[in-house]
Amino acid sequence: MSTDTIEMKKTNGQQAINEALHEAFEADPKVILLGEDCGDKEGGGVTGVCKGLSTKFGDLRVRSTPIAEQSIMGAAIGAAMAGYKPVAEIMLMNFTTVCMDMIVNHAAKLRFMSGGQSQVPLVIRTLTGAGNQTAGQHADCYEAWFCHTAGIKVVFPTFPGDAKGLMLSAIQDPDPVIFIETGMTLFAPGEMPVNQGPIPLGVANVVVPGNDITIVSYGAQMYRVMMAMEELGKAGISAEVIDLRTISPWDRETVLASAEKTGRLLVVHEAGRNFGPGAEIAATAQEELFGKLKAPVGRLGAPYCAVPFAKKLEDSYLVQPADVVAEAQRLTAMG
Amino acid sequence: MSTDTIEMKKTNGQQAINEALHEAFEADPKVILLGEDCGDKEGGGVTGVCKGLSTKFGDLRVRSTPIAEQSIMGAAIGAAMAGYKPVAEIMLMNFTTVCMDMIVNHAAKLRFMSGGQSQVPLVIRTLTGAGNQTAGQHADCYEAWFCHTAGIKVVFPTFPGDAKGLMLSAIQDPDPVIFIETGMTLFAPGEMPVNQGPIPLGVANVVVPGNDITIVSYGAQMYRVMMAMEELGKAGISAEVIDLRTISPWDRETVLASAEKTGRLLVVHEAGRNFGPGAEIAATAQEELFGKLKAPVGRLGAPYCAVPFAKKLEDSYLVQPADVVAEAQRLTAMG
Amino acid sequence: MTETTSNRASPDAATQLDIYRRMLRIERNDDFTQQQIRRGRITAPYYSGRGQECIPAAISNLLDDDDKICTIYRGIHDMVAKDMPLKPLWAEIMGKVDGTCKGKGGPMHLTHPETGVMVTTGIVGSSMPIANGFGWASLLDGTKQVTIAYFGDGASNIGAFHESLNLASVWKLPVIFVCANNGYAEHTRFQDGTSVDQISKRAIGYGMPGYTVNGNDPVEMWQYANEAISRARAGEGPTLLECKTFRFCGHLLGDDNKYMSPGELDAAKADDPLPKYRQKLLDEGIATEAQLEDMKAAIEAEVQQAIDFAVESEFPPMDELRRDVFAKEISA
Amino acid sequence: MTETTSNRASPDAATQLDIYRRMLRIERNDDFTQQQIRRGRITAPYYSGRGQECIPAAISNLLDDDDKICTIYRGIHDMVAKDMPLKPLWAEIMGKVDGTCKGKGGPMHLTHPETGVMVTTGIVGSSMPIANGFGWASLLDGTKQVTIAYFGDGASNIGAFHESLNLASVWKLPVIFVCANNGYAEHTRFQDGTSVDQISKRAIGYGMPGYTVNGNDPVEMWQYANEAISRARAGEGPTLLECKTFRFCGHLLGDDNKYMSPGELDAAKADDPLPKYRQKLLDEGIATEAQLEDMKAAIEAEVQQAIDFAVESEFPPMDELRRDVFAKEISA
Ligand SMILES: Cc1ncc(C[n+]2csc(CCOP(=O)(O)OP(=O)(O)O)c2C)c(N)n1
Ligand SMILES: Cc1ncc(C[n+]2csc(CCOP(=O)(O)OP(=O)(O)O)c2C)c(N)n1
Ligand SMILES: [Mg+2]
Ligand SMILES: [Mg+2]
Repeated sequence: MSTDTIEMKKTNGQQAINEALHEAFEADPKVILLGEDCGDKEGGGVTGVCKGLSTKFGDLRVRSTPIAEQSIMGAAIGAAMAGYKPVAEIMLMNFTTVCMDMIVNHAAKLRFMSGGQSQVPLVIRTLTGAGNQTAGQHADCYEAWFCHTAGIKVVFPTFPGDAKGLMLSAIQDPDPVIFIETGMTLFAPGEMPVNQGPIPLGVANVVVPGNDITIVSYGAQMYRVMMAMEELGKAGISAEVIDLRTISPWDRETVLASAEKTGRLLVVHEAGRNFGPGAEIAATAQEELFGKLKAPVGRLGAPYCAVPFAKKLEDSYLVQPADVVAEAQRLTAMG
Repeated sequence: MSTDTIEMKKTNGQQAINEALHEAFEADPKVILLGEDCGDKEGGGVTGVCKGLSTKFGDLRVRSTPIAEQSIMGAAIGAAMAGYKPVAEIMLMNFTTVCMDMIVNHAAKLRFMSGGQSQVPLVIRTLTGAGNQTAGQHADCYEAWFCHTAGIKVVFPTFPGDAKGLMLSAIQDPDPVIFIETGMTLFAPGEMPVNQGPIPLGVANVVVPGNDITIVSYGAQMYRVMMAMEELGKAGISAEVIDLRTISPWDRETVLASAEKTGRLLVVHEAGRNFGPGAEIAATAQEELFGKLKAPVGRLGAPYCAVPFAKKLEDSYLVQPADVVAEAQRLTAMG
Repeated sequence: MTETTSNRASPDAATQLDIYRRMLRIERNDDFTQQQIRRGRITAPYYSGRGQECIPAAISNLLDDDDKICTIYRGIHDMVAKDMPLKPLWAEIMGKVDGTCKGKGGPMHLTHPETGVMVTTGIVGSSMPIANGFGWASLLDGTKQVTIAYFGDGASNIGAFHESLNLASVWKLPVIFVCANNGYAEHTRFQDGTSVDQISKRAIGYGMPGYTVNGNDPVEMWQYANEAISRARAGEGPTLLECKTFRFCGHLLGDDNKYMSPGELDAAKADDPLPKYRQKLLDEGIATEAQLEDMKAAIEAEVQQAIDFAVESEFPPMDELRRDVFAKEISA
Repeated sequence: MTETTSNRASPDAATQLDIYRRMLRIERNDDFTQQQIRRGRITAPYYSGRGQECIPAAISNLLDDDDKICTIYRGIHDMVAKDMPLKPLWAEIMGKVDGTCKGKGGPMHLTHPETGVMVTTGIVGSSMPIANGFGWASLLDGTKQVTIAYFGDGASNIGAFHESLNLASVWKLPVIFVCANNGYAEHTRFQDGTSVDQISKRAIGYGMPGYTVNGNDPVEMWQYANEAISRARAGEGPTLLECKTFRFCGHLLGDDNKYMSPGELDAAKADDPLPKYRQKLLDEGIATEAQLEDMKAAIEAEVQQAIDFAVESEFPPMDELRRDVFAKEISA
């Protein structure tokens, strides 16, 4: 499929997700939404992703809530079990910590514990990411927690078209999905097909083809990987870049096939390196490609500390393009 | 140090931890304790680990609480910052989900966010583990969540002496520690030195020396590994068994040295395999021992589902001794 | 409740008898459960609702199949009162494939949407936030369905209680919050964990009606439940009912009850609402001895059939671990 | 509060002047902060406490250095009122190594134990559970220290509020729960998220005194705070104070205020408590114009020195990422 046949338009993640929500609401009266400040009277959500929905679809389908995340998640779970398809906003990922019971012990498990009688077709939208000096309690990437929790899918889109397509799929998915947004992925300018449709969950995207090393990333970090491409090229490294898009279940086939082809694999995420998502990918790759890799699987992620406030510390906390280049060089030098 | 010179006594984990608490309370007036039903009037805790403490040290130092885990953790955090050394019980690990904010955004981060002004010398005791048909919300092993969270140590002892020694260290540690108990590790009969003293956090224990494969495990799962030893011996496999004891920070030196020696590594835990603690160990080993291992690092853990109720399903959910034998055989057959 | 209840509608004879039937069904089912536990046929922990029968019996009389309940580990009495069929219930608590959850949920997670048993949770407080979701769905659907959130006195101290009552009130949801105040949370006495003498007073903080009701008096229970359910159906929003009662078998079956005062349990048992209510029905000529004995025999037969059914049922196959994680079976 | 306050002690002239000094210190510091933001020297989000000065000013007059506060993202006014030194405060909000948190915490996590600023949290509701821990420590220590938990009206709807007030009451902790009800939670109006007209009514559900106070009236604020703090010091347990006020700069500096009614903000600003109180002090002869101008000059000099100090201060070195994770520096 070549992109020149597809009509594209300029947009960003915020507009793309907003468009997905409008289309989903239009197409399916069972789609509902709730979260703090999500109604238009309150501005349509802290990032404006919900703009226009309450005006168009009414205050009963689109509800602003008190600051009470357990009650937000509970209302979403109950409504989902009653046949609705709620999109629940937990304003920031750090605030999932006040409603983990609802997410983990209930949303993720009710289908299994009920032997399939209950279903919880629910999307949890949440925002995170460092880079705006919001410090230690507003910027953590805790997707690994949810990947480790059986029964919930984890989606973390990078580019606007993917954000729209994955949101459309997440809403129609019969199971709970946590859908992670960042300032970068919402507001970085981009483009997408005018008629962007659903994109299946669990399928990665080869963003840049290459031969020497496979670099897997997602979300805001993906932008910082892309910023490394020029330097990598200058260093004579042809990197195949894969956007994971869905972190759990992740697309083992695409990642492993690429790593087998290039012989090297580097996983880069904003989440902490220790016990992070990259560990699962590395552990899987060393198992499935034992003896076939030219270098160990590399992992780049945040250091083991809280997100620091001071701008320079925050910059150093994040995996920067230069770190990606250095690690790719180290790995390609290894044989 | 040979064990025959040490006077041993019969005990179990429950008594060992109870002894540690009594000694800590005796030695240090700053040690305090709280949790649901922890006072003697209420039975000294659901597993009896706190027995005798409130009677001996008073109701102000040892407090039963309402069912309100955020308030339990908050009270512990504040008291810790005020110079006390609280031991807070969150009855079951699944209930950490109602107080993750306090644990993750506060206990684990306050030292860092305050630039070292605040310290939170806190022990969170919690219980978990499958095997008693308590089903989907009472038996999860979520230690990986806490390992991924910067600023909190994760201790998961197996044998009584370690339970006592690690509890003594955890209480005196200047940082928050989550200390995980299971029915098996509390009530399986065992023995320990009469004068068991503190055991440093972060140090693994080689329980059985061996040559063909390194098996790393901890907690209740360790018992199921030990039950595999006879079969392994019959199969001609000499396994070196390492009890991790502290899962974060984990003892990389001991594990990697052993794996380098045996050439093979198998990590076994009750926690889910996907994005589980074993992934970090495998990812680290493939990196540090690249080209030196005779087989990929093996990982055994729970399947990707909630803990099932029916006894036979629950048995099959758990990693059984036979699974350990089969995986060790597969790996040793590999070269 | 101190205030007179005379201005509230009273249950007629048929209603009173129906409440008794539900109470008896709970009590007989509980008794048989305890027998099967002694025989080793049930190996899971059991949180008996014995002593608390009146509460769900009176409420369930007022509910239709499509009204919903969200209940807790101590909730089998709520389900039995709601006329959940006993065969899949028993098969479930024995961990069999014909169980309502195919043996995967067990007694703490019994679910039976056809009779409105939507969620059974083992996490204190968690029945309430989810009940609100069903309430929201009723508003969206435009039906008059109500949802009951059952929980204990101890649960009234946890955050989920607060968030749920606040949201239900702000959104005027058709949800009734039913607190079975049995005086204890595990081994902790009510007043040692709760800062208010009557949980119903907390309703003031949510701008909703709240009542403390004698949960062992079927007539009073029915009167207040009727008012609350009528309000909810009329779109007037939620109510908090604190129902005073006692659990006869302690927190968990096998409980040593050492945390109770001497004589406390005996006094409660001496005041057992079931025989008292039976006598009242006889005294008032609402039922005859023979009628009640027939009722009992029928219930016992139903329970016994359910047990036989459950014993016969198979254990679930191993690939159930891969099913119902997601809608689509996951690969091995 | 509707009830007469005449039976409560009143602040004397020195006290009234001290409250004014604290209010002015807050207001001047806020004004300078906004200037520095416009100059691009502070790049972090800023949650101004402008308009809410009276509350912490009156309370802090009654506190000693070793009394403690736990506050929130909108909390700099609470710290400035508590006489936290401005140099480390400014260095922190500029992310400098001489900041009280070495630049690692920033404005949302300012901490200064010497003046009792124990915790600043960005998670709604979380100041309260932790405040209880300091209260417990006071009981263990046998001191008369009190702890103030500051929070907003929106926070009164989250679970942590409920759990904290309940525990504080059951344990009779010397903690005062101070809710700054500024009418909004982010962009959501008080009544759209809160089920009760007065948050103070929730105190009934915790068996503790609760009052709704005019948080823009320094004298009334002081009277109720004095009563609450005295009760706490006397071992009589916690109090809930709901203090009605308004935030002049919206939720976050730069807020478009579109969610407010037209004129709402202007009306609040026209009723600015600071100039009103200033006039009162002059009218009642408590202070002279010259005195107040001197006070202002001194405060401005202090703030300017703090800014200069902060600007001069270095950025923290990279190895700070490895420090303070644990007591022992972690290896690279
Ligand atoms: C969040 C949470 N904390 C603790 C527990 C452990 N627990 C189970 S039941 C119970 C007591 C609940 O008491 P109450 O609400 O009065 O209900 P009752 O058991 O008396 O019916 C506790 C503490 C739990 N299940 N969930
Ligand atoms: C648990 C949690 N949920 C949501 C937020 C996002 N948030 C930050 S401030 C705020 C509004 C709080 O309102 P209020 O308590 O009235 O305090 P105010 O900001 O008015 O001072 C919200 C929703 C948060 N920080 N924490
Ligand atoms: Mg109870
Ligand atoms: Mg507010």
